[in-house]
Amino acid sequence: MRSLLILLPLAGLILLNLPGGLLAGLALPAVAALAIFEIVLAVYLPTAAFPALEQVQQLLHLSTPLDSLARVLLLSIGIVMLASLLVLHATVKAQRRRFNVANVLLISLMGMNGVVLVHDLFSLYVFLEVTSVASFVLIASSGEDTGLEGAFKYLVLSAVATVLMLSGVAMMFLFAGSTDFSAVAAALQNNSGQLLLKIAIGTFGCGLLIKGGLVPFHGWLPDAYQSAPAAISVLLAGVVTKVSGIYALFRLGISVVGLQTFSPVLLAVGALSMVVGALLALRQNSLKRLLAYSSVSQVGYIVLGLGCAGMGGPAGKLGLAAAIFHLFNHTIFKTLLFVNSAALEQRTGTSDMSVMGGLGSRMPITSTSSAIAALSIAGIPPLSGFWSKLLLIIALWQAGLYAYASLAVFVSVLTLAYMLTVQRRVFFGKCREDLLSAREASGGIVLVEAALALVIIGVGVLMPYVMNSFLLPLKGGF
Amino acid sequence: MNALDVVLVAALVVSATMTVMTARLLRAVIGLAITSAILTMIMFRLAAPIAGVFELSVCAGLIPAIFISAIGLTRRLAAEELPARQQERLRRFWPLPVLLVLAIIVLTQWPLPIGLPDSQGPEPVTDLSTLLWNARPADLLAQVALLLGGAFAVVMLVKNVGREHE
Amino acid sequence: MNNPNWPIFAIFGLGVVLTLGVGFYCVMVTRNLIRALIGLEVLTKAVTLLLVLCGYVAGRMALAQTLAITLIVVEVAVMVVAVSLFLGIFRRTGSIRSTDIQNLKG
Amino acid sequence: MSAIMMWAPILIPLAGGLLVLPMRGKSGLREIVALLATLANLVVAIANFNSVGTWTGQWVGHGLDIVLLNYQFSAFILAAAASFALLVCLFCFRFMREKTSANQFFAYMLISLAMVDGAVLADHLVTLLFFWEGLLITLMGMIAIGRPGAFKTAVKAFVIVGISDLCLMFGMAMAGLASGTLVMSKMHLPVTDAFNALAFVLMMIGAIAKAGSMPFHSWIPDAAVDAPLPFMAILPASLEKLAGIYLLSRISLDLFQLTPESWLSPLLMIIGAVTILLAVMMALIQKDYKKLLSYHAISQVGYMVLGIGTALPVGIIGGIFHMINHAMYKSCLFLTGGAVEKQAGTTDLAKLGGLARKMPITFACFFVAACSISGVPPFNGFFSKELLYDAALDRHFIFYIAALGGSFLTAASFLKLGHAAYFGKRSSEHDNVREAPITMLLPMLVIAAACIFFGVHNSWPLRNLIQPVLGARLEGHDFAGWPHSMRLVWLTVAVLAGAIMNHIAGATVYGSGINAVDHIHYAPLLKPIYEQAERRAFDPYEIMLDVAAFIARGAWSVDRAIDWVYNRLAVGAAMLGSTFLKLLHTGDYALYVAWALAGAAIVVWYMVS
Repeated sequence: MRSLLILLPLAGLILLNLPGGLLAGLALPAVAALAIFEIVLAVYLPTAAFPALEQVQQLLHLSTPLDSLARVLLLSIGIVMLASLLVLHATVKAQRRRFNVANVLLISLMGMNGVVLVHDLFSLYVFLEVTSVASFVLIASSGEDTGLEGAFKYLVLSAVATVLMLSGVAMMFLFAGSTDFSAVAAALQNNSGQLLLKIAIGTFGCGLLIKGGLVPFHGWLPDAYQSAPAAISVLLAGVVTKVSGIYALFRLGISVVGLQTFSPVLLAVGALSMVVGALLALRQNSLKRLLAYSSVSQVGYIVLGLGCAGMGGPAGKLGLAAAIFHLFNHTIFKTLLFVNSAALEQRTGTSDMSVMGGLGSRMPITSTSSAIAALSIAGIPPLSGFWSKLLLIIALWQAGLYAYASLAVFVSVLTLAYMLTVQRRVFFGKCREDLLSAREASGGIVLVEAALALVIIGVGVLMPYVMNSFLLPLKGGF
Repeated sequence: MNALDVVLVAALVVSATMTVMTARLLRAVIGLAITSAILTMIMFRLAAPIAGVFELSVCAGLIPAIFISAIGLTRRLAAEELPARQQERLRRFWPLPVLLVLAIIVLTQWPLPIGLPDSQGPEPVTDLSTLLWNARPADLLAQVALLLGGAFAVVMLVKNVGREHE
Repeated sequence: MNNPNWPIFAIFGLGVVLTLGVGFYCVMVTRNLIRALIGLEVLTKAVTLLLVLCGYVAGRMALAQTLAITLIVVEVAVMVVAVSLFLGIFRRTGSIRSTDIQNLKG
Repeated sequence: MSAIMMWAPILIPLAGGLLVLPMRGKSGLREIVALLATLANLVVAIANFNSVGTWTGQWVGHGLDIVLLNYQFSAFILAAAASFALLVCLFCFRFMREKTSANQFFAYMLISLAMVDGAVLADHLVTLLFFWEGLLITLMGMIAIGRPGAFKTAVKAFVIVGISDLCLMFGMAMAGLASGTLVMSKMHLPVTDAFNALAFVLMMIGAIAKAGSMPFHSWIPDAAVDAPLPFMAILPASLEKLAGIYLLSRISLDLFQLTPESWLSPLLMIIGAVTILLAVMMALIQKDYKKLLSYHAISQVGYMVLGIGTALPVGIIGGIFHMINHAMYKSCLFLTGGAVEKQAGTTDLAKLGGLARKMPITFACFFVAACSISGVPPFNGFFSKELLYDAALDRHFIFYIAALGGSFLTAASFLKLGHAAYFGKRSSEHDNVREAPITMLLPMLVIAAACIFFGVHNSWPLRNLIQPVLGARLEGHDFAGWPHSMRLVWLTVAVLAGAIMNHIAGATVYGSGINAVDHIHYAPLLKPIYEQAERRAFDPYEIMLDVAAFIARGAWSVDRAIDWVYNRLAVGAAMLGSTFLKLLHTGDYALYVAWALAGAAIVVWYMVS
């Protein structure tokens, strides 16, 4: 069944581009259908539905059972892809570009699904590359100077990341004779003191840190997020960097290397990202750039949780659960914030906050959902972000990492500060005269905003259920 | 240590250095092709003939062709810039050979305590086509997607520029 | 270091390290976008060599060749996208200098 | 006790709040729903009054459970909160009708009530924190819907209360670490060692900041001007005082064992005394009805903190008694302010005057409440203050002097307020002012009557509500009835008489009520000598008042300095860091590659070594 997640996008891609353009009109519905299929699969995950499909399963050698982490990611991919599509539908009117972007979205979808599903280091690299290539094209798809600039910077940094990762893969391959997760994990166990393997873990990890945009590997991220078209920045910030950087880091730590080997690195990098990202977000004029730095900061929290998980013990388990929970929450609220920014861009033609103001009464749903997301990201109860941060801080505290726990609390104050600045500059105050006629964004965007805001509230309120049914089962997962 | 190996490695490093340091872009691209050709020889030496053939045809043939066409499209600018930038390039690149020599000295005089694994027994599957087609199908699908992605990049970024607002 | 393949690993490993150095130096220092892409290509060469070398030393040549071929295909696709981006930048800004694509900052 | 009854005080207002949130029209349905919700809440609170029970919910594990505890103390606070919410709701029935954001106001008010109920019922630190932080949101929301520009004040309140809540969170974590449990009623930590003492101080900051004590007060006067008036009556005047002082009592009595010997006791008393004096100094010079009241809302907290800080039974009883009394008279005062604002259209004392004739019932309520807050026998404030004087004198006479001085200035400022608003010359534009409508009068009358009842018949609240809180620590005392020390009563009466004389003198000199304390406000430091000579008769008095004015100015600058620390210093440091980091991001990808490689080098070096 899972193989379909890789096969169907590719099949769709080929069908859409049949000579004559017979099915070209179905591009957007096709991507939407695949995204919904993915959400359903992530939630229900049927086992052995059809024997015929099981043979397809064999074909791609995806036999390892799917853990909760992968399911959380599949769910996130589906949700964000759907959101991005609706924004695309609302913001891009030219038929040709819409069709092209939808095709590249399919490639991106396939790449991300592959990253989540494979259990082979080299395949992981190949699918990361698929995702990245799709991202480069998508970022530049507007044809604007800034889009090209952002995409080029992303490409250079991503190529450097590729080199680092592949060097790591090659050296692990040297010892394991294979690139399969389990074989590499066994080789790492048996040759624990080897210099080359230590270097390999370091370079592979650093490659993923570049892809995930952690400080000091983050240079490309704000430029790419800021310059991407509205629908694409939703996708990039929502899942692409999380899947290609953070999820792969989780996978590397949980399934291959063992988190304890590099947990101090993760803690340091996570804390640095948290602080630097939040500080940089304080003084930005571009809403999208601010949100990008906020992503750096929040991803820092996730990596901090992962580092805490490497400390082992019950605190480590709680830290891992908190990190995964925050990963999901951040996906939702950062997607929502970027959709808000898309709504504002649709009505004001810019994402520069210095020309906005007083839009709260004119765009009630956008402003309300934005406030909910902002409060959630700042960790205000009872919204979803509060719980994941609370669990994270508790885990850090239990693990004896008092300094990191205090830092996490301190950064949440900074987060609150810059998020309130956004609310004030965009939605309150005096409205500029040329924006007096601004109205609420179009239907698709409003729908996404409302739905995601409900998810934030729902996850926050139903926290115990989410915790027990989705996150804690992970304990058995590693 | 085999003399041929030393020559091959030296040729690789020297040609790579020339590639990045040469003044004209076209020569740099040709240098890249030569580097690829040397890499192909190394691959033959390391008993990887099929990968070597790929390297030769794709990296010494296709990729330089792509670069050359790109340079052709921007030639006017490239030619204009040349004299003005030459001085600057020299200033930027002269440390590279020095650094390389230093690196060679350091790495040969103080070798890292690198250990290699013991022999791991015979390879389970030695047939290349079986490996490529049956053992790693996911990689193949990904390659298809990647090439399609490249095609869309050309369509969207090169072919369609200026026709957006039709 | 008692592995019979050690001399081969040492000499080609040195080649990999040096080529990586050349590539990284080029990417960081040059101001010409095409030359930066050439630097990335040099880096890929080094990595391809490392992959083949590791396969050779581990006695896994078939798998190593498979991986190397895949790597080459990926390389082509990435380079096509990179050159497309480069051409886009050239058309929009009329420049091939990296100093002219520093509008996003701060 | 059933789970339903346990949860009802939280869920009923919460449901009501969510229900009224979308009701935007002027149909009155919203007001009726809000009234019904508060009424139902009061009924539940009374039904729960004598029952004791706990409710534990299995939650995420790792020691994080939901634990609620309904016992004598929490039931008392719940009933009080429910009564005030009902009365303020009734008041708002007409007051908020025409306001555009009335739906939000009612919703926030009801949700605040739910959060306070939850915080009071919570017996687990994390549960407590949940409701405590929830209160922060509604606080911000309620201020933000005030007049245009109120958002800034809302943010200020949010930042100040948020920072103190962070302290609370740290304190909770430390207390949990020290005691090995997060269940409040199972903690009995001594405060002898430094770790526990620090935990106490941190949690205390959270509690007194919610109550509005200095130095966490500076948003309250701003909010008084910006927020809708009933907000002041419901949150800073009653609900937050109830919650804050409740938590302070819980911390001092249950979680930690505060003893008079500990250094924390003088610390609390000093905070209390300083708050009393500085805030009342500020109150004295205000020229706005609401702002004057708001500084008193801060000043009176000082008495409660002082009382609990004595760690003596009489002080704690006095503090809690003062808390409930203050909630009554201060909400009554704010409601009279609301009635005046609604009927006369302004709260600027310079424009008001002579309203006693036009609004006799409002004035009567004001009179009762003002007498209460000034500590005039036999109103309720008198009795709680006498208990506090008793406790303060027992510890050190300096605290007694501070408390008594506070009373003097309180009385002086209320004489000024009453004179300026209700007597003196009425401006012509207020000739048509009429008495407030019955829905606004009724709450005031009820509270005023309660002020008298709690004073005259103080044995009922003391014996039934407050003294049981202490349990065994009461050591058989009974503080009901007339104060046992007549000497202290006479001193109080003397001070009040002094305040009246001061007012008469001031009003005679300056010719109007509003300027009656100008000799304190504008006391000259270097006036021409003959002016001094003209007032020679008052000389010794003037000197004293000069000092008072000096302190008043000092209080003003301390107030601004605290403000400056919040607004400038912390923000400035962050902004500097931000600017520096921004300069590093030049937009050059080569630089970013260099960072990444440097980072990778460090990581690899770490992995290898």
